[in-house]
Amino acid sequence: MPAAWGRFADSHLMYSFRRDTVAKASLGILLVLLVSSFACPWIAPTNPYDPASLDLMMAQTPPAWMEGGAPDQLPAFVLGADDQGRDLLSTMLYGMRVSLVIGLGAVLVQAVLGIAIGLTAGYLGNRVEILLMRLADVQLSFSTLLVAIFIGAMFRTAFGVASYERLAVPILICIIGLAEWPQYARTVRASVLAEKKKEYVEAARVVGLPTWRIMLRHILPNTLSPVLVISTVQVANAMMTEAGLSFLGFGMPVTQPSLGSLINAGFEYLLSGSWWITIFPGSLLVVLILSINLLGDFCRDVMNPRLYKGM
Amino acid sequence: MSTALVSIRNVVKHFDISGGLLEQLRFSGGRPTLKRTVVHALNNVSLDVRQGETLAVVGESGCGKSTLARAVVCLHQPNSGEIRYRDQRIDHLPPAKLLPFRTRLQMIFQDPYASLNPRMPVQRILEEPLRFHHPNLNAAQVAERVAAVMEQVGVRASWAKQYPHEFSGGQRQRISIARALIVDPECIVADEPISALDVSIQAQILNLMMDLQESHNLTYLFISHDLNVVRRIATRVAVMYLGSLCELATARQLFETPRHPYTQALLSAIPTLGRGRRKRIRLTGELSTPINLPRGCVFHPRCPYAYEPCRLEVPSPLTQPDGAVVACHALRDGRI
Amino acid sequence: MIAFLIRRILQACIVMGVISLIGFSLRHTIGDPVREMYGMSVSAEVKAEARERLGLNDPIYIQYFRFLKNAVQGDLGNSLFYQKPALEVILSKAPATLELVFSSALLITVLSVPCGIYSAIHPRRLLSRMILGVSTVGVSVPVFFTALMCISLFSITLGWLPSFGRGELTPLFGGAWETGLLTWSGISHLIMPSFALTSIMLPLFIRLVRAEMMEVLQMDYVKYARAKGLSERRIYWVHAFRNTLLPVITVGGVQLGILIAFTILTETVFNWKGLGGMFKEAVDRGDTSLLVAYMVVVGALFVVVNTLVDVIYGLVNPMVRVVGRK
Amino acid sequence: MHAMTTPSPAAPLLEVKNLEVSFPTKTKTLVAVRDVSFTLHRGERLGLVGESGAGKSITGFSILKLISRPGRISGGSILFEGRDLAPLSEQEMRPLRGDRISMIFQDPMMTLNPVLTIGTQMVETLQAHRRLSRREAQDIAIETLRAVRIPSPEKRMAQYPHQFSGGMRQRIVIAIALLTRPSLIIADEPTTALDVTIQAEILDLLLELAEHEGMGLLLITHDLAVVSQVTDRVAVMYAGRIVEIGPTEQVVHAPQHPYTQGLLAALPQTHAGEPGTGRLAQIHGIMPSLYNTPTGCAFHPRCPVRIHACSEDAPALRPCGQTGVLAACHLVE
Amino acid sequence: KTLKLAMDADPESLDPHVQLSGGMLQYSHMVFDPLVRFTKEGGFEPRLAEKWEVIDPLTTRFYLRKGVKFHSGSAFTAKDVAWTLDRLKKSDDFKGLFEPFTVAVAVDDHTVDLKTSKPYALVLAMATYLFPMDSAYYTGTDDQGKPKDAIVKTDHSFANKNASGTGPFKLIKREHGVVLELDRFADYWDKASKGNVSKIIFTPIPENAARVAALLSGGVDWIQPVPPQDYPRLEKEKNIQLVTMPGTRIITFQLNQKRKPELANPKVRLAIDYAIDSVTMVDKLLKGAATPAGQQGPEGMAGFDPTLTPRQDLEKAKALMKEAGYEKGFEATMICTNNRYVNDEKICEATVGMLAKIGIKVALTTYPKAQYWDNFDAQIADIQLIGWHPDTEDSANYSEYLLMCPNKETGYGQYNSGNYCNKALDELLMQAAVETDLAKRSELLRKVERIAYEDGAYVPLHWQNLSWAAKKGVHLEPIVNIMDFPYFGDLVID
Ligand SMILES: Nc1ncnc2c1ncn2[C@@H]1O[C@H](COP(=O)(O)OP(=O)(O)OP(=O)(O)O)[C@@H](O)[C@H]1O
Ligand SMILES: Nc1ncnc2c1ncn2[C@@H]1O[C@H](COP(=O)(O)OP(=O)(O)OP(=O)(O)O)[C@@H](O)[C@H]1O
Ligand SMILES: [Mg+2]
Ligand SMILES: [Mg+2]
Repeated sequence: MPAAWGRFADSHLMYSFRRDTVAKASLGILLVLLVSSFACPWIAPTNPYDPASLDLMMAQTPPAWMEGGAPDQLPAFVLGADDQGRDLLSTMLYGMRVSLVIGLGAVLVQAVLGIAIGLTAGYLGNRVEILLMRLADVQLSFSTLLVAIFIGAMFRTAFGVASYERLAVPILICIIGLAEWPQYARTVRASVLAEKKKEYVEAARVVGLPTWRIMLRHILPNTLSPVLVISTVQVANAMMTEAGLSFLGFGMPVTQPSLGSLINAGFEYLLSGSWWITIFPGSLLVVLILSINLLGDFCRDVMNPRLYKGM
Repeated sequence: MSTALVSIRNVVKHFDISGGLLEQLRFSGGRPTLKRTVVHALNNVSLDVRQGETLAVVGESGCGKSTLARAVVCLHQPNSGEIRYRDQRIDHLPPAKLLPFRTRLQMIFQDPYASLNPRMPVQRILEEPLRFHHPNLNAAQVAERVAAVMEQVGVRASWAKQYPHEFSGGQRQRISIARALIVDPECIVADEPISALDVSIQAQILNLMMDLQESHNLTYLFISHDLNVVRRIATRVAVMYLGSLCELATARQLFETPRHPYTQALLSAIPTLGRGRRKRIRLTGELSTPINLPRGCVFHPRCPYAYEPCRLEVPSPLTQPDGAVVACHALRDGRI
Repeated sequence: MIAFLIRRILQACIVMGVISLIGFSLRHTIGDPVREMYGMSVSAEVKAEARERLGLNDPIYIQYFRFLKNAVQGDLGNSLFYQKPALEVILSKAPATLELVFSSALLITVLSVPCGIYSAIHPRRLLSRMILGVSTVGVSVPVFFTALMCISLFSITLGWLPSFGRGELTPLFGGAWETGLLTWSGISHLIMPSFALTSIMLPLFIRLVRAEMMEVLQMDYVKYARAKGLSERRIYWVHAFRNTLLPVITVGGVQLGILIAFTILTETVFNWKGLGGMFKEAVDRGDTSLLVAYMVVVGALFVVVNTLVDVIYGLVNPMVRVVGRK
Repeated sequence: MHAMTTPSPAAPLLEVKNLEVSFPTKTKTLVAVRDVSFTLHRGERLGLVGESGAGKSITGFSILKLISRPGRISGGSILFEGRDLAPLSEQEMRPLRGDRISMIFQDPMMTLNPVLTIGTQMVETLQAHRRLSRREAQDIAIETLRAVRIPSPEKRMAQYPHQFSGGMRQRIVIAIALLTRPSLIIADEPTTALDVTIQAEILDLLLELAEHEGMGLLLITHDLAVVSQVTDRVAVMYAGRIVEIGPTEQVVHAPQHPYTQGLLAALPQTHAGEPGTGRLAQIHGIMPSLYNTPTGCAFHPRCPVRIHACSEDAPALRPCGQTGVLAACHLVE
Repeated sequence: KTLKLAMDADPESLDPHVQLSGGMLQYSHMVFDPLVRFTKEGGFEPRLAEKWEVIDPLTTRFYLRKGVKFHSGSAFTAKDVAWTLDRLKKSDDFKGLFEPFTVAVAVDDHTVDLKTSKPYALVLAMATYLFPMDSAYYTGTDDQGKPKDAIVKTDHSFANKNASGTGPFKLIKREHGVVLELDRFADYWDKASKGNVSKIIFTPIPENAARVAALLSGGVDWIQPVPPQDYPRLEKEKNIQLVTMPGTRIITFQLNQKRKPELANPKVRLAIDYAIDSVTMVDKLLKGAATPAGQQGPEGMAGFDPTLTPRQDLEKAKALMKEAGYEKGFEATMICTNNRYVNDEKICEATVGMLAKIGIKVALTTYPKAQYWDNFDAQIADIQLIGWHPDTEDSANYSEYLLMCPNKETGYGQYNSGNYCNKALDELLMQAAVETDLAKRSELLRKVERIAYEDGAYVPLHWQNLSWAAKKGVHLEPIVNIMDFPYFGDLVID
């Protein structure tokens, strides 16, 4: 392991990373955000997902330093409260956790599906390939939102109301995962097609290795770097999609707002002066996505500038 | 020929590159037709590789050398014809039945940069075939064997943890050879193993291959386009043109008295050191592609001796009195 | 060429068939149109009767075959709310969306090509870094956020641009196409929506153009062009750019389809009366026939766009010449 | 153009002096070409041979100042028709490129722009250097195509590179090089990507045209046999330096430097006698990477006859007797 | 003067009988005229009927205005009224409302008798829904050979595309969902009206923020409804006037006693009512854009009981829970719409919080309205949100749909997903239905409200306010009313 680490530390990626301030800064910010979001039960002043903690009387309390703020209750309400009287800071932290879990989870689902399909299509070729790639085309021509609406409605019916709240996160993960796998499938297929031509694959076949083993052990590891690169973008996309779904009323349950739904909920207050309800979570989401995107751009620039989704 | 290790009999290999049904759709004269685009990579090739020899296959780019090599190691299934290994037909065997032959027939590839999996350290690259074919070996035995083979090909055993990109082209080619050797094969198909290397390295690899042939009693099917190399290493030489066999003879016969017009042209074109060159045979006429094969003899559009039968009829390989096999109408009819 | 088109049409049919099948089998999950068609206090029987009349009670496959039969005759069903054929509704809304999408596509092209090329030629300059940085920020802000911020700034605070609708329209082709592109009012209405829509795709394209351009600039033929003593202008714009275009076109085709999908959010915020807004409305009302028709039409549009892309690709790339992209 | 000195007939066409090309990279500066000097006279054909990575192409490109970033000419001078090109700017180089000096690249598949017709690619070259109408330029192009034996050139002008075979493409590249009647052609491995039969044709053509037009030819290749057939003089490069330079005949038949000797010995055709017998003579080891060239003579770790001095200081090119050959080896007298 | 108008939706059709909805009625008041209409105060104002009298318990006679012209040019007569009633009784949406009516008899050209099958208290109220249509114009077949008077919801029909009424505005252009353009009708009979709007351009803008932005940026002159969260902003704006008015739409939760045994216990239901603080909710979530409710009908409606005030007492709620034996609380499910009522989702969210305080853990799911009602009918959750606006503008209507024992045959209790069933309450309502003495009737309805209140039959939350906002200079105030049918014919713009 140390050897592998050493190799990694010596790699081109790490070298470029050390010289790139933007990448370092984004990674730093991202790490801070990640840690604070996953540590939210310990660091957040309140638990906003506990309905009993809602206090409507505190609704729309401005940030502590503003007139009308609640400096006496610090650390709660530092950044004010949302329309339901939840401490905004805590809600943002919890919301960011939900957003991140959805983003990462959805990407995992996408990646697994997309890689499996892309790998099969690319390696087996012929009919299988045509079929699978047509499927991806069809899927691409729907928008994610459309797919999400369909699947979301189906899930809700299938699981009933009682468990929906509990299952909302996994369901959204599935929805976004199912809606965006073609990006992966296409990318993986493209690199499988490139790898397949290389002679080490033929060498493996000459050894007599079975197809699945060649696919998984030889080709797959060599297609992972593009997967890694698009994954960053896809995480950001998945979080945006979740925000978009919330905007249309298909997102997380209101009692467990994600960053996206928090923004949407606050939007209506933007014109009325309670700007903090949307601007704080909005900025947090932008910063989060931006840092992921910047890291993704960095990886892409270093590893393979020609990787673009859908290629 | 009882000594034949690998017999290639009337092998035909076509690649259909026309794609899906929809892509084949054409309109001719207003009616929809399905048109297939077929690459005729091998047309009726017959060869025997004899035990212990080095059979070289030469020819220009795209003439089907690699396809032949791949057909022999069952990477391609021929459209017709058969491949036999020690008189056992292997070309249509299912993968499981083929396994025993995989250890006897191995292959070395052209591109030293693409033929090693960049994500595996040398150790794993070499272990994998061994463990796969001999699952009952224990770790120590495997390690020992790997070390031994690395030694044989001249790669330091201490480099086993390195990844391929840390090696030079020549060293990678050695590792490639080691991977083929590790299952202890009888016959190695080498597809242009040295054409990507520098002259000084070429010599090293060629020498290594010759050494190994002696020590392991290997048989080589050696694919190359470099006639100078072939002249050095080959026992017998087969010359191919556009998927067809033109001439098959011992190296000496071939280089001293080339009989097929194409062989003659090829030999005259080899650059030699120094000004004094033999007279070049100028080939004229359009190059054909394996997609639109000319009728009759595939070489006739460029052949200086072409006459009527060449345009109509595919020449069949005829064994000459001295054992060489030549497929040429003009030669058969005594015109050359 | 004919064969190519027929191939594409067949392909479109398959795609649309699959889409309609999926849409159809899922449509009951979207909602019940009858609910929205009647007042709350209308009795349950009346509604049940209406469902029966509309054939909503038949098994899905019967409904689907009915749909297919009609679809073959060019009838994608009636929009329950617009009280006319769904196709007609879509055709009447399509110009708005197409104008929006194409003006965004134009904007994307006009902006991404010079930006991408500039940052490819001078990767280290400050301006290139700024272009990339700003575009990454752009893609990190949700569309609806961008859109509302724009409205709040340019319409409400500054009062420069109108916040909703398409403005004054001029009928073209005997009224079949109402365009907003011919009047200042129409164009001023178009500015913000197309900007919002552009903001999501532009960064991708800038990076795409840049990466491809950088790749092409490494190619031998660019070096060769230099060796021939050609001017920089000719090298960049004729030799490098033409080759950059190929992958950009390929990706662009797919992305254009995605752009159509993104109109849902943009049109909603700007009350732009096009397909996206219509889609959202149809979802709200459970207008299932319209939804299925929408999906079929968008699927067809996707195929059409891709076909066009292939044709253009063929024009740019002599090696293809309409045999299909690989 | 105004700055062009009238070429005095005595001055050599090209005189490269102590050329050094370096690539500043992340950790350190890589010197790809070091202290390279040679001259090329009008109508003379000079070969530049060596292994992959020896710096042949870099030397060739630096004459046109076409070294890709971050590489740059970090020393020495390149006198072309008496004028030093090294300090010239891009702007000043452009009139020379493709006009006075033409270049032929290695891979004809990659050199021609796939999306432009060959007509366009020829006409643009002419128009970049001559005030010509399209028509006139086309006529010249067609003539030149005919000269390189492309059948029915009028029709071919409208075709795209992929519609030609490899050999034809290389002829077109040669035709483009000849369009402006340059006084120097740099051919970087013009035949490596081609089949032997085609290679022979292309070499014949190149030789014939160069002789006919009286142009200087710098032929870069790794194939000694090719060099020996085409060139008057040859320079052998190893790890960024010229280790031996002299009349081809001499170098091929009586190599002075141990590297040249080893290289020649390693050629399969050298002992043309008995086929299928015996091992080839081989040079052990590989050429060092330019990141860590050994001290002293770069060849010394592989050299069979090295002496102590070899690892200490780098030998300069020294004449070997009256043969006209210069070799950089401590052992050469 | 031109009025640029934006609402959340445009009328579903141009045929006033196609659908019974607020939008359609608003439209009807622009292009058509009713026989009588409500005044701001809740009284009746003559329109096409100049006066009326009750001839016998089953007959009311209307004397029609003379010299009234339809937009098509034909004269308005009693025949049109009879024809319209006939048509109403064929309309799926209206036939329920007009059930009590049997026929309209044209006595002469300008006199018409409306007959009911039993004595009916709401004849005049129903007359506000009677917008006489141009019988001549709508008779015959159109160019597709279809009868012009057909009422078609989902397909082409003449009446869906064309309109001829007697109203102040004449249809110029309509693009469904995009724009509706109306011009002042030159021959409008009401010369007394000060209305000076010569043209209305009506754009539907469904998105709240977009609608407000359109007003703020000057793109439109009038918007309705106004989202409560933007009240402060609009009030601050000097050039804009905001008018709100208590509405008649009650928002309630129904507690399903069949699904959830705990909810069958009146103590639990009352505890829930006590726990939900609708006053704070209205204050914070709706910015006061609603009136907290303790009963179904708002003040001004028959049966209003001022003593039934909203209940809020957390301690009491806890005590009740304890009494009922649920000190530890229980789990329950809840569904809500998320785009049907003003801030519906937020209200439910807040409710979840409030119920958590008495130990009831609520799992909340929200649906867009298109998917909601099926789930509502299927009673998939224990607590379900419903808002109700009586089409008859009469308070008995609330109970008939929301509180009476569900009965498939009669259709009573159609939206009673709480399955509250109280025979006594049903009995009172049946009596009220045939009681024509308004005072007595009001007393009966008051009793109904009290029973429901004491039983905790449902949880009343609030009546949604109606809201309109317009530019200064548009005299908004005089023409708006609690039914939300602004009388644009009378609108004056400076
Ligand atoms: N998998 C394949 N699909 C389609 N065509 C193929 C395939 N493999 C080879 N071909 C075609 O078959 C012909 C023979 O190819 P092959 O690789 O055998 O030639 P070769 O003699 O090895 O050439 P080279 O010297 O360039 O390696 C070529 O025209 C090639 O394009
Ligand atoms: N852009 C570059 N950046 C860094 N190093 C470079 C670059 N281009 C060339 N080099 C280095 O310069 C050295 C000489 O390269 P050059 O291309 O001249 O070799 P060559 O002799 O032409 O080899 P070949 O026969 O492979 O073409 C190589 O070792 C290479 O690593
Ligand atoms: Mg090959
Ligand atoms: Mg080179």
